[in-house]
Amino acid sequence: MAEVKKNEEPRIGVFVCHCGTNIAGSIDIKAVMEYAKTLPNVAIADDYQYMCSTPGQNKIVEAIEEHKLTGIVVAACSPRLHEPTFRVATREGGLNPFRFEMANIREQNSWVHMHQPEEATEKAKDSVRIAVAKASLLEDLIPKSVPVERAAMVVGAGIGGMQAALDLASAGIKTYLVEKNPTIGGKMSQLDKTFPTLDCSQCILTPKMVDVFRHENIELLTYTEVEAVEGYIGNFDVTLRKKARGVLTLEEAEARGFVGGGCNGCGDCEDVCPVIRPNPFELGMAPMKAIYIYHPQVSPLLYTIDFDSCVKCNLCVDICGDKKAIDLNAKDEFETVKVGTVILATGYDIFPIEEKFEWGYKNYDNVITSLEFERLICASGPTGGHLIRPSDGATPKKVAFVLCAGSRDNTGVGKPYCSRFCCMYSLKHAHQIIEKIPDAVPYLFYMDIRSFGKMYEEFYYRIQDEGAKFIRGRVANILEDPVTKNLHVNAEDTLLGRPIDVEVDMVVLAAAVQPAAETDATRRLFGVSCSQDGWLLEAHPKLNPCGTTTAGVYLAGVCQGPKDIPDTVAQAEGAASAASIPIHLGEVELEPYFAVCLEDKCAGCGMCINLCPYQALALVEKEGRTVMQVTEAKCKGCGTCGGFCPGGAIWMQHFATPQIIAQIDAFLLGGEQ
Amino acid sequence: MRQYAFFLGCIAPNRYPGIEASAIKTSEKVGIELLPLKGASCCPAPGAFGSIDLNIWYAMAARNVVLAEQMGVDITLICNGCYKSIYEVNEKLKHNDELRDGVNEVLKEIDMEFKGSVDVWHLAELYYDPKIVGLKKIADSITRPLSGVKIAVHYGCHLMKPAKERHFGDSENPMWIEELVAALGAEPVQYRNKMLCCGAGGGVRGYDLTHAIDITNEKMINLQEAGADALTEVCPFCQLQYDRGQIEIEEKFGITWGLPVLHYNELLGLAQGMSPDELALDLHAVDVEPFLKKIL
Amino acid sequence: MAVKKDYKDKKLAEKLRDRKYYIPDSNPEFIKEVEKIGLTAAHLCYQCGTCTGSCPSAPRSSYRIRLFMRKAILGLEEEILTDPDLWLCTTCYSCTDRCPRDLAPTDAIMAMRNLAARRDIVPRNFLKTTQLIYQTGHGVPNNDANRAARMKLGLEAEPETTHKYPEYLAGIRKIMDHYGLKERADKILAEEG
Amino acid sequence: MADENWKPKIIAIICNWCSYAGADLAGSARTQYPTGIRAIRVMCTGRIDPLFIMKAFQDGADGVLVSGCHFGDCHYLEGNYKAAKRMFLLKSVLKNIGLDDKRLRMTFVSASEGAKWATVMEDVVNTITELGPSPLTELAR
Repeated sequence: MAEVKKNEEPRIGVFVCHCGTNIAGSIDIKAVMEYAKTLPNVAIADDYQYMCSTPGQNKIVEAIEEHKLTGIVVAACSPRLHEPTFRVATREGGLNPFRFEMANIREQNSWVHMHQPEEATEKAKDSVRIAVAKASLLEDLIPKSVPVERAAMVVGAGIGGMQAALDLASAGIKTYLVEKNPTIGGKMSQLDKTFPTLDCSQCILTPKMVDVFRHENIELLTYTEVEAVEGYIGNFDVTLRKKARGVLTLEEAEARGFVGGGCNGCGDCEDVCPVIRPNPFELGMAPMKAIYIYHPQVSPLLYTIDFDSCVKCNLCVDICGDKKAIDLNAKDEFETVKVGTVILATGYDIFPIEEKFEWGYKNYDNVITSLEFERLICASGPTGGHLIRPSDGATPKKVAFVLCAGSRDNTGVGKPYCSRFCCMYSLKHAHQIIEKIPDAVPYLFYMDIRSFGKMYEEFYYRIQDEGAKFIRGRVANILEDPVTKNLHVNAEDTLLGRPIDVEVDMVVLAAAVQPAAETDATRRLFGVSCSQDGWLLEAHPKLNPCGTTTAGVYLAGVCQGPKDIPDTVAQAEGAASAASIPIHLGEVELEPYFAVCLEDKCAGCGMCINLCPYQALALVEKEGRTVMQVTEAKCKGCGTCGGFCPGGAIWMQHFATPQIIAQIDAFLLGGEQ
Repeated sequence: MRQYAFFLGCIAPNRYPGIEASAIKTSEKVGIELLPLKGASCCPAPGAFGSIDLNIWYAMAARNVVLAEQMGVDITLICNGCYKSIYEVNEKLKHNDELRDGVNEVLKEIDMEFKGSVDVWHLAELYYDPKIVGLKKIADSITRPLSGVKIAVHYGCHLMKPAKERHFGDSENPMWIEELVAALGAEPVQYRNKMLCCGAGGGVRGYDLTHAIDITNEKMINLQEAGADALTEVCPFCQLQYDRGQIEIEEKFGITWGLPVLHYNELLGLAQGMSPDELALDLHAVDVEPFLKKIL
Repeated sequence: MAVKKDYKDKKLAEKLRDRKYYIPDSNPEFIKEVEKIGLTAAHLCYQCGTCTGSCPSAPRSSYRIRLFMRKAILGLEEEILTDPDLWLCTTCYSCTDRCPRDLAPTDAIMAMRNLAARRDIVPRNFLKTTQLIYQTGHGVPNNDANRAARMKLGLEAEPETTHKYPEYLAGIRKIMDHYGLKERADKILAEEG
Repeated sequence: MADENWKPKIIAIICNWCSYAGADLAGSARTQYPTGIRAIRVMCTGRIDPLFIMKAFQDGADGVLVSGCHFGDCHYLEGNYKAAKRMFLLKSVLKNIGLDDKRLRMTFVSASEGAKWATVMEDVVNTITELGPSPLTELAR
């Protein structure tokens, strides 16, 4: 690397990008370039159609050599997009990559001032001037490499989390799979059949659950939540709260000296437990004891005590006998594990559709949600797969399906987005009714049937052929016949152009989905942003759909936005691949933005110590003086200490005070006054 | 005593004076004093005026609000049509500078200015609000419980909708007026399609009477199914449509319903011991006698 | 533009009239006017039919609020303003409460009525109500039978409104005259006979 | 106002993770807003030394905007709290030296709030335009 000598006069190269017409459409590129040439320290200014292309980058490489440049400025798009690209070019030209500065004249200029070319051009000149001022003061920085822990964590063990964990584990990475519920499988385990193939959800899910349970590289942590997160890519310290389960596994029993003890899932405890409460897995449609498993096929087959409802009568303890699997005095336990990367797969909840009063959910007995329908039609569900009307147990013959129930809804009660899988599962529900109940007629009230996936449109065709009735109109309201408890579904058949009142035995609301309740708390722990609707924000909507802006944290499944099982599995595999890369590399480079103590200026006051959120700073004795010292590996470069130091003794690399002041001065004092 | 400017509207004072009389007497017993709002006019009719020019509607309604602003008291009223005009225009002008400036330009010609200094309440909501009156005070005020009768409630559209511009919450299946009815000792009954419009609004009663009373008739079918002894509402215009509408239904469709229709104030008056004469119940088109027999 | 066939037979000409929608025949400004008066973003309607499904008038007439929204977006001004169904909205606001796009179809209809009124298309009963208010301050004024009943109740014969204080009528008339409403109503009613 | 052609000089110092990303999003969505503001990127609003802002005013800035993540959303846990505290104190200093404290504004714009960023831009430009040139402008010359 060509060495830039200290105190050498800065020689800056400025490159202005047209970005096709994206920038050149509203900014006078030539004017900006000519202006750049007049700025102090600028040795060369040039422009190009696409600076990010190979010829564009070559311009930088060549100019560094030819003009003996000490710093590069590219005026183009957002540094959040192409800063890494141009840093590589800067390095290839022989300069330290941190001698590069970007002027954002696209996202924050040409695109937002499309109809004000003159002002936009002036703003671009200012941006270049500001960037040149900073570039003139940039220094060589050496990124720090840190080793990456050979372990990963997946939060959430639905189909997305399970797939990601299996992929990571099969790639030889120790994987912690954390699930808040007592069992894995997520929403998919509540489904009966899956569209468009109609294979049974349990049949394809259970083998994966067993794989997860048996995989030697997966440490399954059910009934566990993330409590705290520290560290950074390669070195996350995640503290887990293992909720008091009250039931010991075989291993836990052995650890307590009860060899041969622990829960073997026999269920004797459940038989004697006197407490009866609704089973959340069956959406309250079946009873459950205080000591419980959701259903016989759960993985792991391990009982759990709900201490909110347990009356501590000890009957379970007595019947469990020598297995000594039950501990009614169990407390939450905490464990901290170290992982290199993390995948969030926290899934979704059903929107509380009772808030849409017009459809009468929870007010009318025979209005149910799609998920309730799944349980009622499922052979292992509370009715053994017999679809019945909640009001009287009769078999419904006419069933209305309300699509977009709360989706595509801008009222504030409801969700503005398309929930993406309701059309398809409602088609499947229609099929299941026709298949199971002779003479049954499903009525699907829809606005658009969005059957966009592979073999989906064909599935729509098939269900139409099977006899489902499609009514293009959103359901206005539902009224209950007070005597028969039948329901009158009011809508307009918009194709007929007439109001329609369909009397049905049962209504199924394809309720919108929303991020799982814990999503927000979890994302804050990992420093991940969310979009306005609460779904977790990917690093780039098209080119980086699995990553987040926090290095080392990735997304899988519906937590990033509604998607069906195939898409969830695909994203999970993508996230697993992305999360395994740093682990396989074994080390990652951290941006060298950390704080440096200027010891001759440091008065040792220690004001900065408490400001640091990462405990990266400490006071030490050096040559008889007390001065601050930075632990570089802990410092994340936020600059909170540097923004406060009364003596100006903290040098924030790449965002140093003289550099920022130079930018301020360049804007306000430089330029045409 | 809390004081309110009493906005009368048209139909209550000019067709069903019993509503006006009962409002004054019943409210006094629960701690509300109704002050005359001198020189008030029609609200004006939201259907007629709003359809022709919303700006005139804003200005005329604002004039009525300004009368109360000059008195320095909040307005209360007993009609949903009036509620739409007075409440909604008051809120709109308070929150939309452009509308307010436009209205004030007109009001300047008659030396008035809309300031936005008062609020507007339906008397029924004051009755329901525990901070003002509340169910307990209503129940305590009655001397003749209306026990043994089933009473259905018609809320009326302009009171509840658009829900975003009101503060009553659920406009699909509200229950608060039923609670007010239960406080009188009567049994509130639920019926099919409770929130169906009376059919009169938007100028439709005058524009196409047959159409309007066909909607009314649908309501009557549902009410009979539920076995209601009477229908109550908080809107004289709805009352007119249900009361006189039954005569029109008889004339045009040959169907006789005979369902008494009483404003909630009239019911409250009866429960507080007012006599049918004090309420001018003989002015009702549908005979109220059979209902009175059940409660007196 | 619609094909002009110029058939001599008037009846035939009407029967075979070109019914295609041609963009140049429409008024793109119409929807903007509707939005300005109705204070609602009517162009965002996605034609789901929740409004018509909620409408108490739709089941007993050819009134379709969704179609009015559609026609407004397409700028079919003429067709809308001359449609007698426009006046069948009872303004119950059920459609507004349920509209998933958070629009106010009722207010859009009111705006369309306002625009019709600008062309002097207003049903008589609407105008008559305004005339009564101009004369008495009330859309439903007092009468002798009612006066008698009022006195029996211990109320004054005239309520505390413009009826008792007719001096307030001047202000009301000034407001209505500001918009020339009385004059227009008189004119339209006279023309209709 | 001194000059018909006067345009305010406003500098924004914004954090990389939320507000800068939000501003980028406004761009992707082509949300148009006034051109009057120049932004400087820092990793976190916690980095912002009050001296930067004093320097900007000394240099003749008519307004300064500081924008970061919403509370609880800071990429570095609590840098935005620290910044908010400093800006709060700084406002009283500004008042003491006779500058209208409306000239310094702190906002919270997340990575998904492109539309909000545009509103903030408009708002700040309007506020500062209304206030007119900073009384320190002459000093800066």
